[in-house]
Amino acid sequence: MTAMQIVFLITAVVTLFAAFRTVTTPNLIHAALWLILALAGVAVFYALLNANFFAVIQVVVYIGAIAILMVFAIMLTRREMRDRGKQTSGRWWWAAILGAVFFAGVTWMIEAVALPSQPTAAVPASSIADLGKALVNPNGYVIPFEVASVLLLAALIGAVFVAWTRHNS
Amino acid sequence: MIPLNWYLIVAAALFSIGLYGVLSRKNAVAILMGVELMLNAVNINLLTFWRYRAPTTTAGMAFSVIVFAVAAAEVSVGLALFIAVYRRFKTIVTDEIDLMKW
Amino acid sequence: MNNWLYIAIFLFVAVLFPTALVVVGLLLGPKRPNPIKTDTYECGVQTWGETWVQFKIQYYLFALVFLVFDIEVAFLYPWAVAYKALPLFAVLEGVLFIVLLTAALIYAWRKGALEWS
Amino acid sequence: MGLLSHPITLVADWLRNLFLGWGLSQGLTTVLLYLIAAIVVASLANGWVIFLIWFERKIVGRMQDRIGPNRVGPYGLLQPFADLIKIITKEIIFPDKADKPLYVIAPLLMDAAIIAIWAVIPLVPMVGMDFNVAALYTIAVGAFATLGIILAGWSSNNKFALVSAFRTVAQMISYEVPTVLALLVPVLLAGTMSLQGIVEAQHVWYIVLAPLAFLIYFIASVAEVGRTPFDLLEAESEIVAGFHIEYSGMLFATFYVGDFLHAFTIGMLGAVLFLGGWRGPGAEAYPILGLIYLWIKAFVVYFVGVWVRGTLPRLRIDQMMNFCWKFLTPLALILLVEAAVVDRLLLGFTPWGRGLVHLAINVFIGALVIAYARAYDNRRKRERPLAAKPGQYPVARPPQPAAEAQSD
Repeated sequence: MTAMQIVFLITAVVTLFAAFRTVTTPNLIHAALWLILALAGVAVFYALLNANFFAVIQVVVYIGAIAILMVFAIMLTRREMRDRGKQTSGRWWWAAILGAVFFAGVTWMIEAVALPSQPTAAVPASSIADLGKALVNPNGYVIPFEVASVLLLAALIGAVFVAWTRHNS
Repeated sequence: MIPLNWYLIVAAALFSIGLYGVLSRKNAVAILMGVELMLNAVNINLLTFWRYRAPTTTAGMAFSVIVFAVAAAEVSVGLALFIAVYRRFKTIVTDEIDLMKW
Repeated sequence: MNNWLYIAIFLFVAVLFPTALVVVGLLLGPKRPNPIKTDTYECGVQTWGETWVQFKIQYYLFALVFLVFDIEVAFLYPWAVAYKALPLFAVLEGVLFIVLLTAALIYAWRKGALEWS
Repeated sequence: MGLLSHPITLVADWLRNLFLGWGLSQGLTTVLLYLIAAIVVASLANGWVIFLIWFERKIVGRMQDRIGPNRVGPYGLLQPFADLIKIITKEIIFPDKADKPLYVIAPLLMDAAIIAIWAVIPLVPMVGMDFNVAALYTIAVGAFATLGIILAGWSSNNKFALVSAFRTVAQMISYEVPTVLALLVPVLLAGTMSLQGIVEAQHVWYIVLAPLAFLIYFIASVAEVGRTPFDLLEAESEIVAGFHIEYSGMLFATFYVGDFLHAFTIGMLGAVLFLGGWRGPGAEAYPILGLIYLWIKAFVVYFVGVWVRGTLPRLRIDQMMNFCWKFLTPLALILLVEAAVVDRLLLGFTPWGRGLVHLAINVFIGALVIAYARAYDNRRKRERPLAAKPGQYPVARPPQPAAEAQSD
């Protein structure tokens, strides 16, 4: 077992535990903080995969923006912050069974297929520049690139339109 | 090196936990958190396959960038809807939003 | 990988420094709590009501516009890194992206989402 | 291979051989070397803060016609040490209603996030890491500082703390937008996100190529740190002390130290991104000179920050938000487009030719912006003239004490 594998296993345990707490903690603010820990764990996975750019983007976008947005939304939609009572619906065991079955099925599938344990090649040093080129390459991903910006524009317009009413301020 | 299937199994576990959260939670924001976990699991898979099968190409990276954008759009509109719903019903517990039940 | 190793070690040291100082502070400082000292500090006035009160929507709207601009990082930084090798046409595609982003800003502005109060 | 020309490589090699000589494995030796490097850099940063605290208090004191610290040691130089000893022996109070684990984690997280920025700063030429996403990394660790503030406000279980934390976070994330956009300009001009690479690409300092982007970066960073004139979050007169109202002893000091360190760190980043980092005469031959150059440049940027702090009054929160979203952000977007389009058209130019064209266009844009701001100001004055006539105070004055009974 190499050092990398040990790091991986520790990260996996922390991430999965944090994810588990995210979906089970009654206190929503705590759930959001556990979510942040889980997202940070995913960033470590990206670092282990040599996807430096994505490790950093994961932190900037998910922890720096999405998690903050969630904390704001939680604070905006509670009359009182301490959550009382049950937070799970009555059919939670259904969900648990479904999740377990899904996990078992996928694991069985993964184990059934022969997967390589070594990457085919090293990540080229220019991978970020390559990504940049591909995103604006007419034969590459220029349509998704521009559609993504339209999507973000639409999302902002929609969200501001829905959330913002003048009399509410 | 770390075997490829380790990543896949962790991602599957993360996805299952997210799925459980989406299905079992009552609060809408908590449901969205479950969705975030699922999206992250998908992204781990995309980048893992990129790293192990095609690190010299850009497809995996481009896909995950788009997933980031979609996740952000989903969160911003979703939370805005919850806030609008909260303003109308004074709750975002999904069981209690039952105007369209019948 | 070595870069990440250094950063991981540096993060560890970065956490260690303030932690060590706080631990020293905990060891050296007195510990004499009493109900008045550990009460919530509000200038001596009795606290009233729940602390975790509801906030105004404005915070959310700022965070929302911020989120859209934050995602742009994921697209524009690779574009900027590749910039030197791009033809003019590809540069203009990036500029189009920025223009659409500006349109988002202008919408939020005109809609009044950027007004405090 | 003299001690002067390669001091860091020399020491590193010596240590590496020493550790290997003890029979340690190659991997462990690397870890130990990195650990030593990290401790040295972090101690440098933290030790420097002690001086900065004295310097800033002294300078701001002089600017505001006070003497500043002058009792402990010559010129009050030992004052920070006295403060440190005092605060380290103070009681750390844990409020009853606080969420204790989070209450402790919050200041540590914030301070660690700021120290962590130093991991990627290229202190000297050649040595140090060439981390290919370093520029974004500085933004990413900032996210943890924001998180620390939310945690501090929320876990304190105090209305003032929570309100302040939310204001602070709204301010920090708002000003992160122009920061990120302004940071994109040097990345675009250098074609890399590695800070070492950005420094190496600056044959002409980027302050020449992008002076307005530097200004935006500087202003937005100062606002992110939350210093005067952007210190609403700890406006003593409004919300007591801000998000750290419940904190005391060393936990409070952690916030305080983090604030000073952050101020200098943005000076450091400004120097690396726009002022050529370690570049200077003879820096390549003698790396130590590079460190000194970088330090001086960072100190100059930091000093301007202190100067602004000592001079300007505090802004109102709506003014601050307007300034960010309706002035800095659009301007940063325009500058980004300008840099992208113009630099493409200047492909064949020499570095200085490129620099001068960029400078001319920046000056032009700057002049336009100033003209627009003037016009806007005049229009606003016409539409909403001040109630007071010339010679009178434009603000409401308290009623003149006709009788002594008014005062209490």
